[in-house]
Amino acid sequence: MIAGILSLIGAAVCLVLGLVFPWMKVPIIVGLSYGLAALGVAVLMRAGQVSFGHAMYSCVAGYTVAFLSRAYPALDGLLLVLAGIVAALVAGAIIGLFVVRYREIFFGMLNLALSMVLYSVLGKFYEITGGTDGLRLERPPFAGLRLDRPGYETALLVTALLASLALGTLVQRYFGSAAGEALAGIKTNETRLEYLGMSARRILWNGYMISAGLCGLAGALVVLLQGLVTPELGYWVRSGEFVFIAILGGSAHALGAFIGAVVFQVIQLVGTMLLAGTWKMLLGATLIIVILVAPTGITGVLPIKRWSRSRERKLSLQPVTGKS
Amino acid sequence: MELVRTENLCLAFGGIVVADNINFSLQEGERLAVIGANGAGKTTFINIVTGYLRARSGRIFFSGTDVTKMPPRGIVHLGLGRSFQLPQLFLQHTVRQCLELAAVGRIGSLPLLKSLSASVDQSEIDHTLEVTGLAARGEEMASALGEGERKLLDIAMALVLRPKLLIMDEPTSGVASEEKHEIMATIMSALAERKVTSWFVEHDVDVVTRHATRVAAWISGRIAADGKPEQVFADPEIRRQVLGTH
Amino acid sequence: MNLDLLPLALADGFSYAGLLFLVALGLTLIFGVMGILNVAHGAMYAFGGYAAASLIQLLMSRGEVPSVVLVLALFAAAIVVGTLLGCLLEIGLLRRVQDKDPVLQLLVTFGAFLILDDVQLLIWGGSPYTASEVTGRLGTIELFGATFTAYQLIFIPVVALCAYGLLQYFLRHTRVGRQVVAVTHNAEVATALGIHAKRIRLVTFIVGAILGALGGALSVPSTSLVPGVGTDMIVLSFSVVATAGLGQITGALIAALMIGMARSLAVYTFPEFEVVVPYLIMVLVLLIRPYGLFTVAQARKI
Amino acid sequence: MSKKAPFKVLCSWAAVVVLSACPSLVWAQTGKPATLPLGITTFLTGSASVFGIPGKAAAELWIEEFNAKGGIDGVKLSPRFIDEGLGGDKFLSEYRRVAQDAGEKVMVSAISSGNCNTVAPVAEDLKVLNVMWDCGTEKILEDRRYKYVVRTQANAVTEMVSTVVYLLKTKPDFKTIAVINQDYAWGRDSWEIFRNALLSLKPDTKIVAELFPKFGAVDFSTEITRLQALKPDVILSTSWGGDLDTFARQASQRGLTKQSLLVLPLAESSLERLGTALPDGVIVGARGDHYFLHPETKNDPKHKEFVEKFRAKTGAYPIYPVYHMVAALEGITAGYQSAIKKNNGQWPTTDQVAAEMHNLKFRGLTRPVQMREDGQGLEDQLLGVTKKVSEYPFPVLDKIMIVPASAVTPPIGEKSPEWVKKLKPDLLNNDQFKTFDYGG
Repeated sequence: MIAGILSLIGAAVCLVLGLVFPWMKVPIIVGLSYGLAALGVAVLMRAGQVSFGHAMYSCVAGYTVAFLSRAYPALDGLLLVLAGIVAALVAGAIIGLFVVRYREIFFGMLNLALSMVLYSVLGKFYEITGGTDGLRLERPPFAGLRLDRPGYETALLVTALLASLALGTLVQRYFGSAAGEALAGIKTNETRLEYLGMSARRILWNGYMISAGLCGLAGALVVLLQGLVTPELGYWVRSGEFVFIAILGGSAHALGAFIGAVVFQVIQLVGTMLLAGTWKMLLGATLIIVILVAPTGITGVLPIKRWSRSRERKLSLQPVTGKS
Repeated sequence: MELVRTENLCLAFGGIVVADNINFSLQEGERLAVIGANGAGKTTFINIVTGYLRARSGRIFFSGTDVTKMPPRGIVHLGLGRSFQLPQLFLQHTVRQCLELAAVGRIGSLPLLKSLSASVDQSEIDHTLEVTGLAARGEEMASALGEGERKLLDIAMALVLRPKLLIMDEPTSGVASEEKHEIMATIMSALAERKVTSWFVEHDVDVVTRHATRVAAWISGRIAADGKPEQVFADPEIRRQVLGTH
Repeated sequence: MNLDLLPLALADGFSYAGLLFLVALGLTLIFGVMGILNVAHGAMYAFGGYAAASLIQLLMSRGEVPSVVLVLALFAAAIVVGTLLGCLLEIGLLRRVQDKDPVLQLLVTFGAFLILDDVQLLIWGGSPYTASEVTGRLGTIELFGATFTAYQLIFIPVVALCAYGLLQYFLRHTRVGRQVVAVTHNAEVATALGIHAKRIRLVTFIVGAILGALGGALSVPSTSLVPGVGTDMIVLSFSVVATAGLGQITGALIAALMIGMARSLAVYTFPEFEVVVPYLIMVLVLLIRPYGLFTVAQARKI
Repeated sequence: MSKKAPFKVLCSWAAVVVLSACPSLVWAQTGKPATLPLGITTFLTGSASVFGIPGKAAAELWIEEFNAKGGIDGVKLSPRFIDEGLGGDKFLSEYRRVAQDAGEKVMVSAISSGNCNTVAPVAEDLKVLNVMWDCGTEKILEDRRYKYVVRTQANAVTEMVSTVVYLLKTKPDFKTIAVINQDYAWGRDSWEIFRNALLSLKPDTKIVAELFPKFGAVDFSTEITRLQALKPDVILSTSWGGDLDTFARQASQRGLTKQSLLVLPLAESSLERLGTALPDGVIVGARGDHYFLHPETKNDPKHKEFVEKFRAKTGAYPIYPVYHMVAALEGITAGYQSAIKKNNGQWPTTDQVAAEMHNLKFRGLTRPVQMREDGQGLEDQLLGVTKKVSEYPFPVLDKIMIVPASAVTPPIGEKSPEWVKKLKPDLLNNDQFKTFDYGG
């Protein structure tokens, strides 16, 4: 429950900051989208799998949003977000069928390769995709309202916050659920899963869809925010940043991804102020330190892990009869 | 009735024949002990029967169904449980969570949304913990268990699936000999209580004679002798080759 | 495309493959022995290139320099960079994560890459570096009615093949080489046999790093280095290595040729696909043969 | 939390409505500020830092001197640099951080057409003056009228049409042309304009190949082999930076330059780096009339002094982004000064300055730039052919021609694609095209 309260406080803080300092809205929305994407990556990390190509689902969703909105400028922002998620889910479902047969480095690399295919194709077919400069889209109506920029951004901010809260809770519930436990089982012992009558691939496929959907949502939000989508959204370095955040936050608790995202944004802000062009140095250093010092990430070392464990149990496997 | 039947089962790795045209049958209610030197093909045969390895030729039936091309999970759902020489546990889960997973397995792979709210009969799990003597360790991480307890948890997970047949690969290996009998006793009573047919690989003659109704002795991919313990152990060839005694 | 262009396309693909192979070779060697997929390999490439360019510019500024010296300078730069960065990374970093899960090891090298990438920017800044003098010295060759630089058409492929031959000889016929192979197969056993696994890992990593740096160094005479060269090179050489199968040396050679040829054919037929080709090949191969063209997968023991 | 959610939704939507009601959070202008912050976006990382870093150096150099001389009516400029190399959302976040920081400010953004596309509508919404200082795309100002967004330099149309003019004047009798451009908006759009202009001025030209290797490609061997097989009379490349360097080098190494005439409209920015790699007779452009040996202003003290200071600071001769940066800063300060005059000595509002910027004549280091009501600057174009001389370790420009922007820029309200198709060959007989020989 403490985790829940923490996230609510966090959400409130974001909202206040965004309303008081208008320029903060953009970094906060970007940060939340990173958090959502990293949450997706963290889901797979539960199964011990790390994808270095999940930015491709942000990209799929982003371009879906752009294409739709350019075709039907009157389409509502919320619908566009939904469309983006659906596109990512569909892509995830299809690609998932193939990649769930792979593990560890091969899993990571195949995802990487697929994302690079998408990245290169989007960059190439200029007439359709606008090439590496991507596609611009006009500000769509949002939740039925025609908003000017400040209002529009606030709306996006609120949407991002609510989505993060809701999905964070859902994913946390999933972690605790039967499917989630089985997912974690893939990390430790697939043979046993098989001998318990479960299909590791199917379980991983479910997790893969979830992660794709989350990355899709993240992409859709960013694209609506900047009114522009470019292949960069799917470049492997961005996937790497998702992984970075997920590792930083740890996959012990859904909250981790968002904590990681905050740290990431702070590093970027501080970095660009101190080191100008060479801020990525800080990222690298942080990543290495985290892996050396706390490979399980922030939520892995914080007591929050224990709360969530006890919480998972209550959430998921309620006794039908008798004691727990 | 007949639980397992194999017809002309063959498999070879490279040059080495690990299953040499095996025709084998196991009846409900039997307690089969499999003996044989390491590399004789005991585990390989189990892996083939449980669908982990594909036979090069031959067919396998489990309680009447042809399972020759079935993956392990399919056969498991038909009522075949299995434990391993090296216990296959979820070391990052607690003992109880391991059993909960097994219980989920029995429900079968659920669609995602259902499994979010899938609930498990805890009383069943508590009971299994009791009969396998793990009741006290329920909230421990599986990684914290000793070798003997790991064996028991390994078997307990199989039991939660309520199998008709439980195949145990060396349930007492790596356990101090004084513990062996105690562990075997626990397991066998648990099985007896649920009327589970058992098939276990075992080296210790005492254990075998005490718990088995039938013994199959393996020599280089073949069943060299099969029958009542006293008969099999009477065979000098078996004594020499399998037990290494005269 | 009409067929008389085919030989031209193949010639291009050949020289392109040479460079690609050098880089991939280092990557696959390191993975084979240490089980680490070294993202920082891209930084080796970039540093090797920039160092070579600086060295050659330095030499040129000292008046007339014989071509041999210039060529040797390329190798010297690569060896120095490879050794320095290799030691730094292996001793300073990889040793500490040796027994961590491979993905974490990969991420550590990713972190190292991010740092090195910026260090390179701090040292050499943003404007392009080159050493085209070398190419000029080696002259050109008329082939199928087109002019090629001897450097690209002959020198690079020859170096690549030599590197391959030398490495094979090293692994098969030298003591250290055999030890490397032993460690590859089973580090524990090797250690039990009294092989100093630690040293072997270090040696391997340095050799791999030098190969990566050499790839960069040999690229400067024919191209310009700009920030970010490393980033693209990693994924490209990844696709070669993965297509071949991680740790497959001969495989990498064949995969590099495949990708090189396919790429240049694409430029003649479907230019739009030029960039996509390597990744397409990798995906297709991995879908059909999960562990790459030349790897045999083994089952898990239970 | 599921219980709390509906309540949250309520108050959040309340917030939305409130905020969309009030016009938007522009900062009330309170007289003369202590300093005037300039949000300057430039490439500090990535391949485009070949332009970005000299641009930054130029800004620092110029602002330092300008402040020393007292700034705008006592108000000193304080630059804040933003890395365009961050790309996409990260770049936008940084831009917003500076643009929406408390107090008045002017944004100088951007180099990349992509980033100009991103920031232009944002600046307009935030009512912050944004001066596009180096990006080429003409679409932004043609598609929409901006109150707060201006460009203090020429756009792609001016640049490409003048290149066509120069090509046809120096080599009127060619039959075939091939293009090899970077695969992104600039490479594609500039070719689009060039092709249409060329075909309307010389309809019988045959286009034998259109190659778009990926942006930042490190090897053009295959493309060059193909061009050697095709043997076009003219090869156009609007590439820049590492791509251009590599292509030019490999082309001359492999004798492509002997076979075909190279036309490189952006090569002024590579001349010094390429050194002797570039043979004589290659057509080179400067995206404006920027050249440290500008025939009219090379001896002008202001220009001369700046070139020397810049060399002392960076060790290189200034290239066109340097001139563009100076032009932007001169433009902004000129805009403020004339706005102050109109405002009888009072510090002007952003709106007043923005208005000034739409009708203003100012001079950077070379010929003056005339701003139009649509916010587009009219900047004359300088082209020439390379020539090796003893004074410099790299080729200089000979047979220089300066094309007046007015003759090669679509009038306000005209859309470039149509206008370019309407070009008439008699354009070439325009007597305003001044030519100069090296040393002349």
